Amino acid sequence: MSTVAEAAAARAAADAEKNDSLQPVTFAKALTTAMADAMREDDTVVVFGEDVAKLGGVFRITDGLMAEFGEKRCFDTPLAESGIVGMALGMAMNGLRPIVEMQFDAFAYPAFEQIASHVAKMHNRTRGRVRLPMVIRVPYAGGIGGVEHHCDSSEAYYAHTPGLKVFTPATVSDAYRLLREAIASDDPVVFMEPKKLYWSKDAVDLAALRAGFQGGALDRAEGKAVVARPGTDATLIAYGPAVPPALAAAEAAAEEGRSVEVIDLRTIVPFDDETVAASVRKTGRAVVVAEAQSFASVASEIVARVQERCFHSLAAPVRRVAGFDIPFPPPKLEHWYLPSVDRILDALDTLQWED
Amino acid sequence: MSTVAEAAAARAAADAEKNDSLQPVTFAKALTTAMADAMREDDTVVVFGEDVAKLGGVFRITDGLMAEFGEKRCFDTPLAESGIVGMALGMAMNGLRPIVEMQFDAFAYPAFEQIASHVAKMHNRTRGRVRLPMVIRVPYAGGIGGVEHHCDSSEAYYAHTPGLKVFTPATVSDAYRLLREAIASDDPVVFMEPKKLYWSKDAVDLAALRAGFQGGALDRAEGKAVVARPGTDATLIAYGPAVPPALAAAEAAAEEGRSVEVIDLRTIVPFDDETVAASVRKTGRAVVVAEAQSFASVASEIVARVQERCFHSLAAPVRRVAGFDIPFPPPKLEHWYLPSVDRILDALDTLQWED
Amino acid sequence: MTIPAEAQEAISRFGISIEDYMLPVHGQIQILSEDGTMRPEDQRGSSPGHQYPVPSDDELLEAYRRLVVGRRVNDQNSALVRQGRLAVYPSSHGQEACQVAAALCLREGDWMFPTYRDAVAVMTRGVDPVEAMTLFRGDWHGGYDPHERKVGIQSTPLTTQLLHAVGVAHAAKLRGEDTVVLAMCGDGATSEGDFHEALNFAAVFHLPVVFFVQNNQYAISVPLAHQTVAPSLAHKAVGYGMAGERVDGNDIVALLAVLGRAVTLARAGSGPLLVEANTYRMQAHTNADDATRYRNEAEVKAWAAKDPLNRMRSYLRSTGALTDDVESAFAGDAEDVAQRLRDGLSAEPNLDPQELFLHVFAEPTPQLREQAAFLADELARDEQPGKEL
Amino acid sequence: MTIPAEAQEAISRFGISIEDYMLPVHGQIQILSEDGTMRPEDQRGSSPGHQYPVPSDDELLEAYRRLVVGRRVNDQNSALVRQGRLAVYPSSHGQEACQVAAALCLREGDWMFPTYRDAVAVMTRGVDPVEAMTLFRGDWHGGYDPHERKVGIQSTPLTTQLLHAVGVAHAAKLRGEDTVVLAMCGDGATSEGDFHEALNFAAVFHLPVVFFVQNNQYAISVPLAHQTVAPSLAHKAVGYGMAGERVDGNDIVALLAVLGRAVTLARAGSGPLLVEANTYRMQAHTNADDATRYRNEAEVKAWAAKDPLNRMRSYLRSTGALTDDVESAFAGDAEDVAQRLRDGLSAEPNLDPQELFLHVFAEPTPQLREQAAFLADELARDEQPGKEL
Ligand SMILES: Cc1ncc(C[n+]2csc(CCOP(=O)(O)OP(=O)(O)O)c2C)c(N)n1
Ligand SMILES: Cc1ncc(C[n+]2csc(CCOP(=O)(O)OP(=O)(O)O)c2C)c(N)n1
Ligand SMILES: [Mg+2]
Ligand SMILES: [Mg+2]
Repeated sequence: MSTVAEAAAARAAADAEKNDSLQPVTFAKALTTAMADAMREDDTVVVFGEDVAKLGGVFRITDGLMAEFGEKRCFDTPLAESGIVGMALGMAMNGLRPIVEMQFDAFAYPAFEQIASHVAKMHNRTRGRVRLPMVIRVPYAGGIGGVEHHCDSSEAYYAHTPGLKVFTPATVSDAYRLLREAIASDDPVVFMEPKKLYWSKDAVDLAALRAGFQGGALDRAEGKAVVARPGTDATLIAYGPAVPPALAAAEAAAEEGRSVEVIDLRTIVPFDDETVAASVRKTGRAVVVAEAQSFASVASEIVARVQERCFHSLAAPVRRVAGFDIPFPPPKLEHWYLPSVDRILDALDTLQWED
Repeated sequence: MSTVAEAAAARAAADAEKNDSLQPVTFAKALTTAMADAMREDDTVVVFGEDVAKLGGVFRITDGLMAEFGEKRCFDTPLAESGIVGMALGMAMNGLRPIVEMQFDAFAYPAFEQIASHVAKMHNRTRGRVRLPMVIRVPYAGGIGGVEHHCDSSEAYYAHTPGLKVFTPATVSDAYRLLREAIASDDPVVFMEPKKLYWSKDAVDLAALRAGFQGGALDRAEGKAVVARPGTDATLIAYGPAVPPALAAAEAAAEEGRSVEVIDLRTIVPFDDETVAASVRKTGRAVVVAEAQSFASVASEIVARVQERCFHSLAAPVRRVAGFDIPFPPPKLEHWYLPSVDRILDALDTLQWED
Repeated sequence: MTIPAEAQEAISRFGISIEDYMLPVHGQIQILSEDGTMRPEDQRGSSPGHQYPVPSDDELLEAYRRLVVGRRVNDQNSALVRQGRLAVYPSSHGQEACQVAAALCLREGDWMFPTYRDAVAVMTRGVDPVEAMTLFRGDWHGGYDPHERKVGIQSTPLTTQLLHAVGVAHAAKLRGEDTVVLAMCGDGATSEGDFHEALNFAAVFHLPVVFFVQNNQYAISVPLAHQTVAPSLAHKAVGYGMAGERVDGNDIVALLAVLGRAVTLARAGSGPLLVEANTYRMQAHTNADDATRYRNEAEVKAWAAKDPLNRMRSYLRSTGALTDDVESAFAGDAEDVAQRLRDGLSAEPNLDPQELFLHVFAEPTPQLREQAAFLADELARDEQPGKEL
Repeated sequence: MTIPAEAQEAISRFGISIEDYMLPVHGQIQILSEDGTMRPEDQRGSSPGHQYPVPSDDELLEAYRRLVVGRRVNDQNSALVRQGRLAVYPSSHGQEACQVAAALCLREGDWMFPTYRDAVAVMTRGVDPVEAMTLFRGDWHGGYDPHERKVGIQSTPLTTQLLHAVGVAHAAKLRGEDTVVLAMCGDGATSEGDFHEALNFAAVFHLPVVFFVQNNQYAISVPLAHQTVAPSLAHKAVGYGMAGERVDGNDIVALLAVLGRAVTLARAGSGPLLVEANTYRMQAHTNADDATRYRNEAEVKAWAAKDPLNRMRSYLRSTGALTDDVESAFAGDAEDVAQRLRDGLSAEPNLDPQELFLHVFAEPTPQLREQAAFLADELARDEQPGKEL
């Protein structure tokens, strides 16, 4: 038995080595690798927060960093988010590039003053003399059956605060690319990680992506939305956790004969007006899909921008499929809240089609 | 000399008594009177915060309350905003109706977790068993030459948070009415006071307003926008500090022969869709005027709602005259930032007039 | 020394000087040794002048009954997680003595503000066990009416509830009521800014709040030594002009004595106190956690030897109060509660999506009514046969 | 006692036991009496074993010169407010000894994190006086480059800067530098949550930060007694496993001794320390405040008698170090700075609205470029003659 097992294992290992570049990678792993790669290349990058070192984070996104880089570069802090962010700011002022983890979305709120009054404004307050190359990682949004305070979509608080960049990947390769860009950025980045996507997988060649960074060969993703699925009849504008249902809805619509374009913003700040407006001018119809409660949200902003820029191309008002204006529901009720394929299709149906 | 002076003083005093109801009242005085009246009628109303008791608040809005109601009902706290709001929550749970003052807009941020995770959600979390009749007063916005962190327009943070009501008066009589309603509300209200209006005056009959409250004769202002100036050609939608420039712009536009309607929202949450949509359906053109930075703001929401509801009545895209997406400027540069009459007129000009 | 005169007065009535009252320089109070024997009065760790009245034998027997039920609740809930009946459960296995003492030290009119880990304390105070599980079952955020038993909603945002406790105490004090409020948190939670603000507000307003820190040595994976380098968490009281105390958190006798005294002092007008109980989180943080990543078996074993139930059982056996009959009666009580949990949590809850819009405000706003109607409409269409995609 | 071994080692090298080091049970250190005489060594308030080295006569003369300049800066700026040249000025009149000592206790490579009231400390550290006034003049939020003299931007959100100080110290420590960071705040600021988090982080990471609290008895209108009921603010150190010290904040000799020792200890690896200076805010909170609403003349007068300049002047006069010539030279230095302030703040600044968009990010985003263009366009139209309304 053991000989057979050993032979199989050896074969599997060889396969893995050969096809490493083609193995499915999780979103979580892409994030971990992005940090590890950045830490290898730049020893001013440090990682800290609650439970990030020994435990590797409650989502294991920082798993292995302490083991590889030591306790000086990946360490646990006392349980205090304002302390974590405020200390990171001081470190960023003094030559380091800190990456901090907020354990869950709503647990970043104790740090809100540090984020809004200092992290966002220090560069401006000092007339550009003090740069803050720091990343605040925020696992966010629902879809994982989490209890209250563990599923907030808090991106609007940050996007509304001038001086913060806000990135939110929706794919495994963007998880790697955007996090590398966030770490490399001289501006503070609030990095919003859709936690329901942590365990999503894709066949991504991390080595190639890494090489792209090292050679500077990759285009920047910051401020560049992508057309996640091309189409001609209507545009779905989504980001982060809303991208998968948008894509699924486009797929379902295609079965009905409707060609729907899906745009994944990737970064909310800066915003890619060009890609969004070009799509809507082409299709003449748009639905914004987002998970956050909708009042005064990023979705509101997108609607406002699109109608300001594409008014004369629009055949129908820009619609929103976004969260209700209620606190995020308890686990057993969240499916009624989350933007579903059906709800997106219903919204598409209201776009005053002439057919 | 002294006889002459005394006679004049006596005459002035008599006049004041006679015409008390017609004397110009400041916005500040209306707020103070609203709290005093509520405290007289309901001894569960208490007022506290930083410097509110002995000093009467840095803007003197709570002036005289400690003297009249004693140190148990109006008192100073240690310097800690999360403490103030968190303690108020506990008091509201236990039979009181606390009114707390945040000294300036940006100094409410340390209380953000208490506000977003508890004040906003307690009623919902407890399935309606715990009501929080509390008011968080926030002097906000610019126009007073304040230094950094003293002029933020923070209403979007609250309006985006489900479970909070957000009121913001723009006139002296609304200052009184809305604050009385906020205190009487069983829901938590974030009460945003445009500080540049504190010293504005109007001939308001506070006694009549008070009587209206006591007899329950007044219509509710909550959720009811007002047409601050009627018009037929275009609608300016404004709230709080943006109402005066909107009115001035409408006045200037009238001189050019353009009839501009001005809507003062009064409460952001709840929102008065009816009044706003009725106006825009009538005029076919709209500009939202707000002071806050514009990205993912209340202004964005208004644009989104208006185009969703009035799309087919619109002759032009809904425009925004709102803050730039920058930290609030230093005192000497704020006039370039604040929504000006000219900027509003320019925006009106872009509404694709056929003339 | 600026502790208010009335507080000094109240404290001195207990025969303690203010300096001695305030500085927790002594070690922890332990009354029942780990082997289940009562320590002689002069070997309980108290400083001269401090009196810790030991509860009566009847009270101790009842406390033990609660411990047995509490342990069963913990184990039953952990089992229900494994069976998929609860989404998550932060067990207080090993901390039952703290849980039970927290509930028993209060009067009916007093208030308790618990954390997510304090379900056993919540139930011991009389909240229906199934209602207490609503949060972890995922049916709603909270299941019980806080006003009914005067128990705040179990808080997950750490430390925030301490301020609510302070506010409840403040309102009661302004009305002249003699309510005492027990405000609970963990060792990790003491690092949050709200801890500082709550203790300071309670001290400055001189409120009857007993802050009860269950130091179970870990905040998820982070051991106490990474949380603070203070000599003890009780020492944190000093900076607020407050008394701090340490107690063996696995000794229900000491807990009842120390918390009881703290509540009595607070009710008498001493102002707030801080009590740190040294205990241990025997299981992982929650079922989602893997404790082997950050602590070793030897440590867990060492604490198992200090188990709060065993110790108390030995003692009550030795006094003869705990007979086989009594013991099986207690086991029966525990099984009844476990059965109630199993039954209650196995029944499918009746969840109505319209409730999502009902409690956001006292009355739904027009916007919420619109959104509620939208969802109702969507669901109605879903139910129609032949509905097109 | 869990203070890290290396810290214990560092502290013991100063001949102090850890217990004695940590508990600030003694009163405040005062070296120069209010009448300007040096106190005998055994009457300075220090506990046995603690050594507070007194600066040399030359150093004291230089410190006095800085006091004279600092007082002049305060009075000049208050005058400039009245003349409309500054929008607001929170004067440190009466606190100049704290201001000067804060700057003088640091080396060039060290950092200082000041509040809005610490302009004199900022200037004493070498920042250009006119640049230091940018915030209060309203030209921009900050006027100097924090990296140049290693002085953080003057902070108005209370207490937040303490965490930045901790971060700067942490980064330096990770690199193995021997930087010390002085983190400044007021008595009121000690109540904020960030105070707690900053002290705890500094203690847990064992960082070379000296927290320097200027207890000027008021937070705007709120007296210390409403801020805390702790025996002293220095007692707050205990809860973090940190040493706390009290010093007469109007005694520049004691301040230099206590802060100097604290900086030396921190540099040697003791971990952080907390120093509370007792002083008084002689003027209103700012020009916008009316202090007569909340405090009486008698209190102010009593503190005037403890003025830090008079006391030092008497002493230096008595030793003969301060001759008429030296005194007039110092007055000349002060007048030079005042002149510089008057000149610099009278010149109209050259403000460019386009700068509003320049520093939000390292590079303006497309959105900001669009908004900048909008404003440029608006201004260009304004300037066009005949522009229609
Ligand atoms: C403000 C906040 N930050 C982070 C978390 C995530 N979190 C949940 S429990 C926990 C550890 C708490 O440790 P402790 O206070 O010792 O309580 P214990 O779990 O040991 O009972 C953390 C970090 C949270 N719930 N709230
Ligand atoms: C977070 C925050 N809350 C409130 C304020 C408003 N405020 C400015 S100064 C001040 C009093 C500060 O007192 P203290 O810390 O003693 O410093 P001092 O002014 O006496 O130097 C207050 C309440 C603020 N600046 N920041
Ligand atoms: Mg713990
Ligand atoms: Mg002060």
